[in-house]
Amino acid sequence: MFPFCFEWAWDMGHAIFFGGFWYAIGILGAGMTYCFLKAAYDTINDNGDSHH
Amino acid sequence: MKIDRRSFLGLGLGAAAGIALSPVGVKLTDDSSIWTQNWPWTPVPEDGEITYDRSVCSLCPGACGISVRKINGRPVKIEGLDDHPINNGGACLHGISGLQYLYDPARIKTPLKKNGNKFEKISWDEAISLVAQKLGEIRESDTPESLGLITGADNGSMSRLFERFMGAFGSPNTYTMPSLESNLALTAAAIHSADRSLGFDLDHSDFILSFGAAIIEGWGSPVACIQANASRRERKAKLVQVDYRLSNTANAADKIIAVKPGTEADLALGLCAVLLAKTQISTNTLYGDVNKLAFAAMLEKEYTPDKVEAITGVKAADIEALAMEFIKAKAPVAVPGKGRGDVGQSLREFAAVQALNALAGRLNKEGGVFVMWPAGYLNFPENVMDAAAEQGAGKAKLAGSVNELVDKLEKDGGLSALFIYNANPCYALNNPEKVKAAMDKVGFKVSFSSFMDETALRSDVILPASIFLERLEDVVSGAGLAKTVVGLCRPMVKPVFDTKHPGDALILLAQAMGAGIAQSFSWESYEACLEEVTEKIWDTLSDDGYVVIDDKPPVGTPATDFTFLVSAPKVAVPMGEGDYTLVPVDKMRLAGGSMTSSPFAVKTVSDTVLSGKYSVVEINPTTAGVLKDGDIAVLKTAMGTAKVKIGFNEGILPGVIGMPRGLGHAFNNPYVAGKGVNVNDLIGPVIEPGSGLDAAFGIKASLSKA
Amino acid sequence: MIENKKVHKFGMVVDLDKCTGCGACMVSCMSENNVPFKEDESNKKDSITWMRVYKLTNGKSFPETEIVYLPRPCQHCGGIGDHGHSPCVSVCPATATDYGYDTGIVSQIYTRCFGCRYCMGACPYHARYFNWWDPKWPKGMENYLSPNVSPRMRGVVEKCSFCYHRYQLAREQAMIEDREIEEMEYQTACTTACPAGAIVFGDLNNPAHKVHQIVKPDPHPDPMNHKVVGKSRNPKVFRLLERLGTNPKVYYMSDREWVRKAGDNYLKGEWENVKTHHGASSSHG
Amino acid sequence: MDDALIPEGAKRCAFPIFMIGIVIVGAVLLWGVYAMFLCWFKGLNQTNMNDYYGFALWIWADLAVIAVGGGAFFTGLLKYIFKVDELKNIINFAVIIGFICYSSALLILAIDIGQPLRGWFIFWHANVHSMLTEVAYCLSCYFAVLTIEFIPNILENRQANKVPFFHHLAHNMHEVMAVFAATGAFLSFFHQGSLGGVAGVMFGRPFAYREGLLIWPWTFFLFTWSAAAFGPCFTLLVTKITERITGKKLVGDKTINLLAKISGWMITTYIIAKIIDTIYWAFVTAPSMGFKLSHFYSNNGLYGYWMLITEVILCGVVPGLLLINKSTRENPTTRTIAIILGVIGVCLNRWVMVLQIMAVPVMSFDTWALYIPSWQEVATTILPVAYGIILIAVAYRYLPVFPQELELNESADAAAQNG
Repeated sequence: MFPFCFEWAWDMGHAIFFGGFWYAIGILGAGMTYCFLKAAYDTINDNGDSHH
Repeated sequence: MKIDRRSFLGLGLGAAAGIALSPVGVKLTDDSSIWTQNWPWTPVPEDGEITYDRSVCSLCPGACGISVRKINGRPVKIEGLDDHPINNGGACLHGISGLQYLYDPARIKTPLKKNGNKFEKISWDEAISLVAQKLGEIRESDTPESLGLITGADNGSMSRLFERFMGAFGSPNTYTMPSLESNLALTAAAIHSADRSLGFDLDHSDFILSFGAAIIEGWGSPVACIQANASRRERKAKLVQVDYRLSNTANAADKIIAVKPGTEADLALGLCAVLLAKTQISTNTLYGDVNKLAFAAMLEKEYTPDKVEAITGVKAADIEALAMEFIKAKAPVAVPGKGRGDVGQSLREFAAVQALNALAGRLNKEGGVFVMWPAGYLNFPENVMDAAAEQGAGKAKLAGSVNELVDKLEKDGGLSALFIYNANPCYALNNPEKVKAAMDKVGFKVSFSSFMDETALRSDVILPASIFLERLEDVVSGAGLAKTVVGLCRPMVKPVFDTKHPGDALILLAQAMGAGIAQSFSWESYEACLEEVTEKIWDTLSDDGYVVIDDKPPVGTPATDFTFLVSAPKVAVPMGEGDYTLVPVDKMRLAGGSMTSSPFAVKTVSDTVLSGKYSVVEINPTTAGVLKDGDIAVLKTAMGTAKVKIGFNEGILPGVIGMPRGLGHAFNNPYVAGKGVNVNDLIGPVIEPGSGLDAAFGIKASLSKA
Repeated sequence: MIENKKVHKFGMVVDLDKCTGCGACMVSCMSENNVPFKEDESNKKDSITWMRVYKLTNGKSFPETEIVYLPRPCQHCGGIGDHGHSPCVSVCPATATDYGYDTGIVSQIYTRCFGCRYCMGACPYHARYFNWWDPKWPKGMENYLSPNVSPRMRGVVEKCSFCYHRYQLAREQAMIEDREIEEMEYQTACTTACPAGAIVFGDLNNPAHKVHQIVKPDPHPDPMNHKVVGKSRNPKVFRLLERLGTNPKVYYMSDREWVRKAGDNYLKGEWENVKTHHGASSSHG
Repeated sequence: MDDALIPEGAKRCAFPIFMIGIVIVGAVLLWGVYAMFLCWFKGLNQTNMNDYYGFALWIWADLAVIAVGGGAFFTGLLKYIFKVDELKNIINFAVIIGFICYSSALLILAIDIGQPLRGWFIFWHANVHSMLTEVAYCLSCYFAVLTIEFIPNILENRQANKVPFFHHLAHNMHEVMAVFAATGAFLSFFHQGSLGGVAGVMFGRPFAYREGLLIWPWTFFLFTWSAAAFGPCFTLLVTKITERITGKKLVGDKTINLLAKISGWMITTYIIAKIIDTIYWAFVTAPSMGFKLSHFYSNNGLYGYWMLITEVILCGVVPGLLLINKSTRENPTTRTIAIILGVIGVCLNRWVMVLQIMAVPVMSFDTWALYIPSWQEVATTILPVAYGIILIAVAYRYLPVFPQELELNESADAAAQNG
């Protein structure tokens, strides 16, 4: 749920709950984005064998 | 551009991002949200202006005022009518679910003609001329008396109209189904005078002694009775219930007198004997009584407390105490009629209870029993009787009651045609198989039913009737009420199917018959007829929706004739063999008699009454033997066997099996029919000498594990 | 604006000594609220009856046996401390059931419910029903359906709403006429149908209303159990499972002690204390 | 036939034999899928649930698979956060088991709800006070974490790994796995707890209700703790079964014993807490609502005291003690008995916390409600098992799931050759 939904209330419950939720989503999203971008970068520069 | 790995990857990622950002997702989500919230197969009732219309419910003899809520003229809810003299805003579950009857799956949608084993649709013109032709043949063969009529109620303009038809046709063979109303009329006729009825002023009584009457389970006018019971505490009125099981009424009572089933009359006579022996009232205050001395002698000899104890199982001391409590109350009243007081009643029992009222000086007293005059608001013009009619109507009736008629028909026949209106004898009478066999002996049966019930299924022609919500009719109270109120039932909706008011159908038929019959039915419609015959009260009736004819005790004390009680031999003990006595049990949530329950009513029925396809029978655990609660058992009587479910009930006398009435219908309504067993299938009629009533309150039965 | 400024707390008291178990309330409710029916309704565990009449017995044998019929609509719980967190509302994941702080009524939004049935598990009164089947009316019978209550679909939970639509209609009328709702203007379908007059409905916050006068709700938390608010100061009046702190707005009344005792669970010896406490609390306010 | 896909050096059964197995299990799977579609298209009338049993077999299965799937988050937590490096030998498999458990849980939920197409309302119209909302959020997020943890293993397939992008992606995901694992542990902690909270907050149901800390009833913590404790038991059990079926040693004893030891201590500490909770509930919480313990465990055909004793003593205390004791832990027979008892124990706990709650009457005039699931419910509950078997079979055949496989079986092969 987003703050612009009518059920939204600016209270502790919503702040903690959705804070945690969006935080988790954010980390997962950012982490995966990083991995994809880094993988794409590594592929393009083809220095991927370095870790072997 | 060369598609290499890099650009392919880019394209893929780009497409994914593009779809994610495009409105497609949001749109699909939104659509699925809307679609999943409004399934196309979930009905959306049409909205509109709310209005309320007043009418009267005629499902049972209660004659309650109803208020019908409509949306744009479409009825959506039935409620009790506020300030109505009978039900004062209250309603019962059957009345409230009245709208379900409009669209009942078993409703007969057009006139039908039996062809072999099947019904085929015909037009009203065809139907009327078919019946007119058959009846014409009967009259031509000079046996007009061989037309019979079985009706449900015998008051109001519709029953008068049917009787009028029979008169003009030339047959005396009119029979009514047993009802509390008819039993009370018989009682009045037996011990007071003919053409009277009895009304019990429960509202003003301070001591109600009920002989098994299910006062809060459908006896009389149900809502009025429930209200009278509800006000008892404020009025400090006592209720003593004579019963063999803990019915709801017994449970609501201040005291229960446990009695062996079928001995209620003896208890009433025992109480009379105590009153005679211990008080001076009978010899001093009663006047104009016939055969009082013989009655007193009989009581003295046969109904001493000790003897009554031996018969009823009620302790002699309790009998004496009860009698004294009764007589010392300010406004006591004794109420007859086990259960709803319709089927399986004995006139001896009704009369004994009424004798108790008479001895206690409770006739025509406030809070007592009223010996009432007929409503007398109907003025029909003289019937035009032609020669054939005169001749036929002068003949003797085939039988004294509908039960005797069934007997007679089954054995020797005797009717060539039969009208059935407002009755379902093939279900409601004891031993329906015999009734069906009797029906088969009648050549031509015409049903005026609204529903394809057990009896309609056996008819040759059906002239389908509009139900109470579709028709105009005067509905007069009765059924043990101590007041006479005529209500006007008004069409709340146009007939849903190709049905007619049975009055209109009868008028059409009479006119098609020609001769004197047509002259007797010269109205252009039932509406015109009703307006004419209720002329005195029509204006008030149509303006207010009801007319209170009388609600005060009748003046004077009527004479009491004890001849019937002195001569009435006792009914034989229940027939057959078995360790148990099977008795039918009336339940408020199950309609009895000719009325069928609605889907809503059946839905409310407890699982201790109906469980899946099984009727649940009440039995005291102490006499259940090896049977356990919830077992499926075979219940066997001299009349038949049935599989039932055992329901332990501490509240029933040991040795008695209570079986709900109103189940076991067999017709095409999956919500109501095919559930449980019709208790009448298991009980054989026992015709009471002197009254012709089927007095079989029960039957010997045996139980074994299935 | 034309808001009704008063905060209502609609509630009900059922006189169990008057109830005859006739079933009129059940049918009136079904017909008022478009409750469906199916061919076999004898399994009461899947039969939708917003108002259900329970049959209780005192467990003694004939002729000491006594029966009492106990009509059970949704209890419209206020939850612990009467703060509006009723057992069902607090657990619904999709806000499909909600507590009306202005009425005390627990609502149910059928089109939002997705059928997880957590609320049914949380409700100790079995007042909540699931549509295991798609409701089907025999041909033509949909014609009697009322537009004031939407017919439900398969897969959602439904329950008694204290005939909320009747409140809405009454409120609209009162708003137009710029006045408060009269006591008799808003009555539930079961109340109006009861032929025995066993049900009294009204605003528990309004001392002029009959329900308030019978119940005399204690506005303070019960000193013996702080979860409980609104305990009746009438010693004959009790609530179902009051000790749990669900704080229902449906009260029951009986002269008979065994009936009052059946309303809740008591350990050995506890009832004797509670019984006297009941009387004592009437001096409380 | 499919040699190119099989990890280098690994020995796998012949493809036709593999396919026969898959087809047999697949038939069971299809039976479940059929039942699933029945439930979706005809509605939940296909089940034997009713208004008393709003929660039944499925919700038990849901809670049970999530509990036993707890091995994934707990092993991940130990491996990536507490750096217990030894567990690298079993982490892949733990993740796969977790992935199966959680995907199954989501599938069951999708069948269980009355209006599956509205399922997303839980996110859109969320009620933050509901434990179930928390469950749904954390469950779906954690499933995403498990997917993320599973992906590198998939990409390590011999063919997939040849694609440079996949190769790099797997590598990079390994690099940041600790972040994902930490998030996963956080999410897991909450949804395992919330599942316990689901029961514990029902203050209308004295059998379920527990007091607690702030908004969290004790069952919140007990559920998290029990999932962490018994989850590894399930991982070990599935490993054992896989080893039995493949006839190979797949995880080294050192790893097994380490995980068993950790699980043993977790179980022991959990069961102490559980016993304290039970005593407090039985002697304080329930009596305050008017209930004696005997009310919950008598007058019915199934839920007797035996249930409580089996759960706590036989399937709690006993496996705990067996696993913390070095000799019984390192004895394969007693270890296996302990992990089987442990898995039964946690499943029984979830059963009690779902079905017994529904069965116990609360109103004094109500009766015990017992229920027997319909075949559709049974089939849809077995469906995830079949699906799990297939996924494990495929993963084992084509992915380098067990890092020690070659090493452990080389010597065996050599020994066989020498012998």
